[in-house]
Amino acid sequence: MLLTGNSLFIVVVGLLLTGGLLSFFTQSKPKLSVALGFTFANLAAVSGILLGLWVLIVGTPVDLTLPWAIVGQALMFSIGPLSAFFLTVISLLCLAVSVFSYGYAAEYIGKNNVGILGLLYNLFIFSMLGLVASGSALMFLFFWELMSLVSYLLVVYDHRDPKVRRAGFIYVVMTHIGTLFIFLAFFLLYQAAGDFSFTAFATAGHSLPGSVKTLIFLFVTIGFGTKAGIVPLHIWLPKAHPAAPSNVSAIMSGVMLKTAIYGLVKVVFEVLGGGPVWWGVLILALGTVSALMGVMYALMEHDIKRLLAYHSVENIGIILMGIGSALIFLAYGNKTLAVVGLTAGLFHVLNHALFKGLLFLGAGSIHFATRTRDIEKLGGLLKRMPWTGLFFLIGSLAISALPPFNGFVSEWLTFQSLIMLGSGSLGPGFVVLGPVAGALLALTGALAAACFVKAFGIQFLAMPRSANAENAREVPLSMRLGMAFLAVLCLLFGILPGTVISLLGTVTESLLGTGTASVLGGNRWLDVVSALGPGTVVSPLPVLGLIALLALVVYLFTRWAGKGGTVRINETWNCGMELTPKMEYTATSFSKPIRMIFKRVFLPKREIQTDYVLKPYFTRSIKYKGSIKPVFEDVIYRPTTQWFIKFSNKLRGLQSGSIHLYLGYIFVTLVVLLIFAR
Amino acid sequence: MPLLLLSLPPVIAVLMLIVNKRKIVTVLNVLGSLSIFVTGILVARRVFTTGPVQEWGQVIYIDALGAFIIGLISIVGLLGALYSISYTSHEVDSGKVPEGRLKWYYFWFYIFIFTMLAVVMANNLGIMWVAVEGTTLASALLVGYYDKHSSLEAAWKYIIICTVGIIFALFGIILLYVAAVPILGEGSSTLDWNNLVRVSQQMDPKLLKLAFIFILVGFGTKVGFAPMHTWLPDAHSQAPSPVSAVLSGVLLNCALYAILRVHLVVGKAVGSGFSSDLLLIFGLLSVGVSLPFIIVQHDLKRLLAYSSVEHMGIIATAIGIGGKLGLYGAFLHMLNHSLTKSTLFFVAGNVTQKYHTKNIGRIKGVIKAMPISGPALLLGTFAIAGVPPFNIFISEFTILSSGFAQGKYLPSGLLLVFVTLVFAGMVFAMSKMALGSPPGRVKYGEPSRWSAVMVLIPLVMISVLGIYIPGFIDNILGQVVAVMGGGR
Amino acid sequence: MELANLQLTLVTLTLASCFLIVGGRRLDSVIKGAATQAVVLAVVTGLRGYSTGVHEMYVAAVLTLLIKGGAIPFILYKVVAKVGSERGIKSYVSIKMSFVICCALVIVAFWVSGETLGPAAGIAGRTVPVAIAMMLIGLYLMITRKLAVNQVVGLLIMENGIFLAGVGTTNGMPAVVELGIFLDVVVGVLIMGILVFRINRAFDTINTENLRNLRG
Amino acid sequence: MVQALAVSLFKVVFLVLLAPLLTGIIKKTKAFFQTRRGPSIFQPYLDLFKYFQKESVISEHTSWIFRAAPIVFFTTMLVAGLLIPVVSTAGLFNSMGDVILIIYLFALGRFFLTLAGLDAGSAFGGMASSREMALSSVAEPATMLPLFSMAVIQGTTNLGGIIEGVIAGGSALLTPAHLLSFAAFFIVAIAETGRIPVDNPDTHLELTMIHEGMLLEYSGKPLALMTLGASLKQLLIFALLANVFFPWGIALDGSLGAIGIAALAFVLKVVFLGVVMAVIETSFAKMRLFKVPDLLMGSFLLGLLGLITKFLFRG
Repeated sequence: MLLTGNSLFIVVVGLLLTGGLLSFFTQSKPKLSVALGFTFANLAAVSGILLGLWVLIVGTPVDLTLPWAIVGQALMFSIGPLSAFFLTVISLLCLAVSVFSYGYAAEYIGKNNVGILGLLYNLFIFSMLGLVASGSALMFLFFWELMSLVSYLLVVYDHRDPKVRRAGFIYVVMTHIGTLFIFLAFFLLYQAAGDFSFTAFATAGHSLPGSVKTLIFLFVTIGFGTKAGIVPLHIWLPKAHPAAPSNVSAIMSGVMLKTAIYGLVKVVFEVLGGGPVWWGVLILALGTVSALMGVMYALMEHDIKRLLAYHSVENIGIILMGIGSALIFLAYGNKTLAVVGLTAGLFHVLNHALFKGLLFLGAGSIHFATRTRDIEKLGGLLKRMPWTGLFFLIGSLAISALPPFNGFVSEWLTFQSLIMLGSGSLGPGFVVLGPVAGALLALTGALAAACFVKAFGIQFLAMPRSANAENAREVPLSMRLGMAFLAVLCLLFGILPGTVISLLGTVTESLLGTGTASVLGGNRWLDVVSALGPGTVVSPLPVLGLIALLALVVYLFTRWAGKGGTVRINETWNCGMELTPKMEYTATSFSKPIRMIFKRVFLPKREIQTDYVLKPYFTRSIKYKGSIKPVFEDVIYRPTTQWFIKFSNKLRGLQSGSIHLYLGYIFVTLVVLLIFAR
Repeated sequence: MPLLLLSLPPVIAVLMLIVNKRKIVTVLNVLGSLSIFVTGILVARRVFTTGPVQEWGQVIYIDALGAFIIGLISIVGLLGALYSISYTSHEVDSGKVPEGRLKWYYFWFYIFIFTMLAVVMANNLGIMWVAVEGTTLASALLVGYYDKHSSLEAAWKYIIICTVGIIFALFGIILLYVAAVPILGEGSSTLDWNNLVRVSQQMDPKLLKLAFIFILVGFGTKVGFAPMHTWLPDAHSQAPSPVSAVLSGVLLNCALYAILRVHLVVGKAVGSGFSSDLLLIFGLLSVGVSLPFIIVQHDLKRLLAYSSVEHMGIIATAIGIGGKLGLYGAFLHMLNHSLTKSTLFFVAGNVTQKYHTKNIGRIKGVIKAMPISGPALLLGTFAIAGVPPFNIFISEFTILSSGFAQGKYLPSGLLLVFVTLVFAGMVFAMSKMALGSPPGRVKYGEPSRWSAVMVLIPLVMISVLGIYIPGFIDNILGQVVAVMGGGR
Repeated sequence: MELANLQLTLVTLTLASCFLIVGGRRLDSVIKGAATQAVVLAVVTGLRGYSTGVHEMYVAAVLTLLIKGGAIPFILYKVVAKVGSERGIKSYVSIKMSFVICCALVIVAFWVSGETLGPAAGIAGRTVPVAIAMMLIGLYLMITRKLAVNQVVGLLIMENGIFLAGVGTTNGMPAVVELGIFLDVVVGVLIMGILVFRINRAFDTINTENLRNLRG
Repeated sequence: MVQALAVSLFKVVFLVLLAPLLTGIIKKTKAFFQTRRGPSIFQPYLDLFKYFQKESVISEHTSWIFRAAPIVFFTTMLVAGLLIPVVSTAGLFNSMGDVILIIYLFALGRFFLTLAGLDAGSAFGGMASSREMALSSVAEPATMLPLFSMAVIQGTTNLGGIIEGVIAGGSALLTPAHLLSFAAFFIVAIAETGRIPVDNPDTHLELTMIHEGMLLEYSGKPLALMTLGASLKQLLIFALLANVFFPWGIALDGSLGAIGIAALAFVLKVVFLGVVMAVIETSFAKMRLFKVPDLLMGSFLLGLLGLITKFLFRG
């Protein structure tokens, strides 16, 4: 074959590097730079999709070793099914985002150096693809760190804002601390394997003593958990994602976080081959907590990008719930059931990439059109930006896991695997644990829906709340195309989940030894089944068909029946007063009931300042200030850093400037050493 | 050839005093540094291709280890000398330093290079000691070059502390001599390293232990091992930036080289555990002590100086960890640190010349103000903090993997934690300077085109070395490791 | 035998001269003490040369006499004279206390080195502890004395200690090395002198306590 | 196939026709207990007919969401109705989805309903949407847990499967787990159908309303769809309550006689539930909004207790 996997991979990498460099060197002509940078990224993304699908369908891994070695370590890429799946996901999203970026980058022309943006953007994709394609831990860490570095630089791309700088700093430091744990895990594996290649790791990993395995497991959980943003390691996420340009946030949130999932799955399933039951329970618990906390904090946000970032925390939690239950089943040796959980998790990886990407692009479009990310200043955008509105709505429905969109299918599978925990006769505790986790997932889903009713409703419906929103215009075609692509995929994978699930078969086959045939119904393309019991099926496409058909019937019936049907446009009833945008319900007020219900979690604070003309009847002005307590920052992070800085400041006293003291140090050292040597 | 290498710097230094015009000084500097570079590389190449070189009787002895350091001196010396051109002329033009002092700058610079070369090439440990002391004396005046309060203070501390240290080292060498005399007899050849290392197993281990302690404390002061490192941030921050680069980049390595020479002798006699463990302890202590100073640092160049303490600590730890891979990593790290630190000191030079301050809090938006130094500052910081695609990542990775592979969890783990926290400190400070909007008083542009180019050269080198280690470097490091007893 | 005894006496005298320096209350007396020590050291060196028959030692003795006993004290006097005002020593620790501490240091030195060389080491066995003691005392002086010149003197004591070790334990260091060391000492003191001048010019004092601006 | 299709079509029509009646019966019962005469039980039909004759006034601020919402809301309820076994487990569409899909179809309808509430820009709609979303969110785990509990016992989330399992289980059914789950779901049903003490379906008083607030801007045919949809939803939730926990009488095949009996049984069960609901509505006062979550929490705890007893009694 002319186009082998190897050459395709080289093409992908080559395109990305060329695109980045071309974009960088044409920075004096911004338009050209943008065109070059994103065109190459697009081509690379297309090739990446081809490559990923090729491996997934043909099933033969792509192996590529670089012609030079570093420190005796062969530098190799190895794209197995798991890598291929993530590669496809990354490429898919990057394709949409790159199309979107043609128009979006125009926002930065004249303001910032778009050549740098093009360079970093391509490098970013390159680092992620390289990461999932890595065949050895050295390569993995190399690309992992490169990815962190590049994404940091992208986060601080708009660095004139001090908040952005701070966000970038917190991000890069937390990531780095997470990386520390990954290093530890890999070094422990290296000690056993004597080599850094993942194949050697897998050989050695399966036969490690339990305590070392557990240590490695905990290290990767913390390490990858930091990147994935599991609670309480998530605090960088809502700071960093909003700071980056929106196309980058889409990629960061949509796929960069997933590289952590990739690493976790790779190490826990492929290298360690699963472990004791409590591993799975831990992952499940972390997932549940992250999902809930993520969505709750998301509800309290009215910065659209921060809101979306918190939803990433939530969705990572959902992914982990699937993976956690798979781990539990694996621990009990039930691979058939484990497949369901793993499929659920991995499918959600894809789905989250699509709809979160879509939503971030939507947020980017809104910012592009209105210059604000504060949803309290928006409103009425659906009329002004109908396409963006439609796409955002689709994204909102998908992320709320509503049928017939893709989010529903993966969440359905997650529900199934959780219920199976209860009925799979895994021991009495799981009878309670499984359904309760399921119920909490339901709560998460419902809160997510509430959050997106807020996000969509406040931004797109009713009247604009500011002049910026009033004057918004629909975004350029390229941006709409990028969003449309993702929106279509959200629907497509929602109604034809079989396509994805059958592709995932190769992946589960390689990780668990069992394909996903059991998750596919009899009608291969129509159904998703769980291994739970007979008839536990969902068939999204027929459901959609039914909805469409009945909707048409209902529509026609309403048109036909009755005398009424004339429509008169009039003002909104407002107790007889003229309605102004100031009277509209705001995002803050929308989320207030939830804030009050969960006040133990949020610890809301409010200050009301009233300025009276005549106390206590006539007020001149009322100032309302509400906030919720950032618990994790206040309890964990701030005290730790403050202690550390205090400690460092104290230690600085050692270098007091006195030469006599310095000589004293030498004196003491010498005396101590002399005594030591005696 | 080695003799030529050794005689070139003093000749150039003296010539510097003779000429008077700035242009001629510059030309002489370029020619001189290039010739030293070429000769140095040729000497090193000869060693690597044909084995250890002895010349002038037994006075000069260069093996792979020495050749490696000679290579470092050549490269960093060249970079420093070339960067000095734009740096010093800017200082003269802006009236900070009278033009007459320029030739003294170069005089001491080349004397400094000479003393360092002498350290490496001397076979006789006594002569090596003299040369090490010579480096202190030569560079002390470079540290005090600005004749400001702070630079005088730094120079004074530098010379006093290092001299005190070095006296201990001398005592250690005498003890070594005492131990060697019963076997080798009296005479100057007794202190020749190649003789000592040959008979090391027959020497009195107790005496050797004592000797090593004195030498470790003595030369360790010069290396910047905590807690004897106190002179280092002062000196490095007060010296002119090119000199800081040479101080950090090679002088510390030269001092470490001196310790390693003795380490090799002592290690064979006492069993490698003793001296390796001491190196490990001092290495980790240095990394740990530098950490808080990096976290809460207000001075750009002091920050870099503490980072040097940290990196010398890493190298020492790596040697202490040992093993083929550990030693390989150690010397790779030596190379990487020299290049990266040079980049950063050059950047710091440019930045201070632009912003007229070293205070981190007063420097902002370098990326916007300086098209090359700005990104270089950011990238260099990540490089020095061990992030790919830069070279230090590779060497730190190698060192740590060696540590874990040998089951030395505690030191390796500690090292990893320290390095991670240092990363936070470095990035915090550097991003504060690099990002944001520059203050209005700062005009766009580099101090000069030349100074920008001089930042780019090492930056490119560290980037390339981060993804590709050429075969010859691999070969060189293999030979160095062999000298260090790590096997091939 | 008598020669050996004489040597031992002189070695002890070298150590004693340290206390002369520690006890000095004025800078010039401190410098005088240093010069005295150098003279004693020169005599020791000469005697060693005589007893071992190594003639290079005579050269060393002469050099010691000329440089450490003559040139360096002269430079230091000049510095003190130029710098002017501060003649009294300034110390963190009182002189009485210093005596006590230095005695303790001598004991430490003997304790630490006693076993290493063994009882059979003869004259070497006596000089090494003395050398270590001198190094410690010199360092102690540098730590406690505030004036720059006084610190240089502390440094000199340390160097003398080393020198004594070299002379006492071996039959003289190799000549090249010896010369190198002398050269270093001279250049070192010269450079320190230059720096003391500059410091005095810049700070109006040679009290190193004021050199505390570089910290953290 | 054809038979199954026929059963399903019959079911839809049956449900749509029955839904307003249930509402009417509840109103009438309430009136009885309040010693009023109250409207006829067929009043809801008349109301719907009336709405169909009126023109509809639409706010100038609204978007297409406002117009689409009634259709989406009503359609999702219809589809949910098709998926729920009401008279027979042999409906054509029963196997197209399970209980999770049904709950999420409700959620889809609610999503559009609440969006429509926000669309006109009035504060009433916004407030109602906000409350609806908050309460339904809290209700969600309480809804799911009893259903999951049943699913765990019967080993499937398919409603037909659960129902058949329960029938096959016979007398062994009355376990504490089952009853506790039923109790939990009953409380949820109160909240989901918008009844006192959670919501007051009869008021348009701004400060207390939830569901009605969202419909405030609707008139004419869209209002008819919304009202009918709400009635349908109420019926469906009763159907879940009746058929999942007490499925006796339901037809296990598509035969005409069985379906006839099943339809009768269903009507009886639902009317009984309606009367009980009416009794509850008249005997309680409406709760303060922020007390409702406590009620739902109680429901959740009941469900949890059910699970735990299942785990205890399993031996």
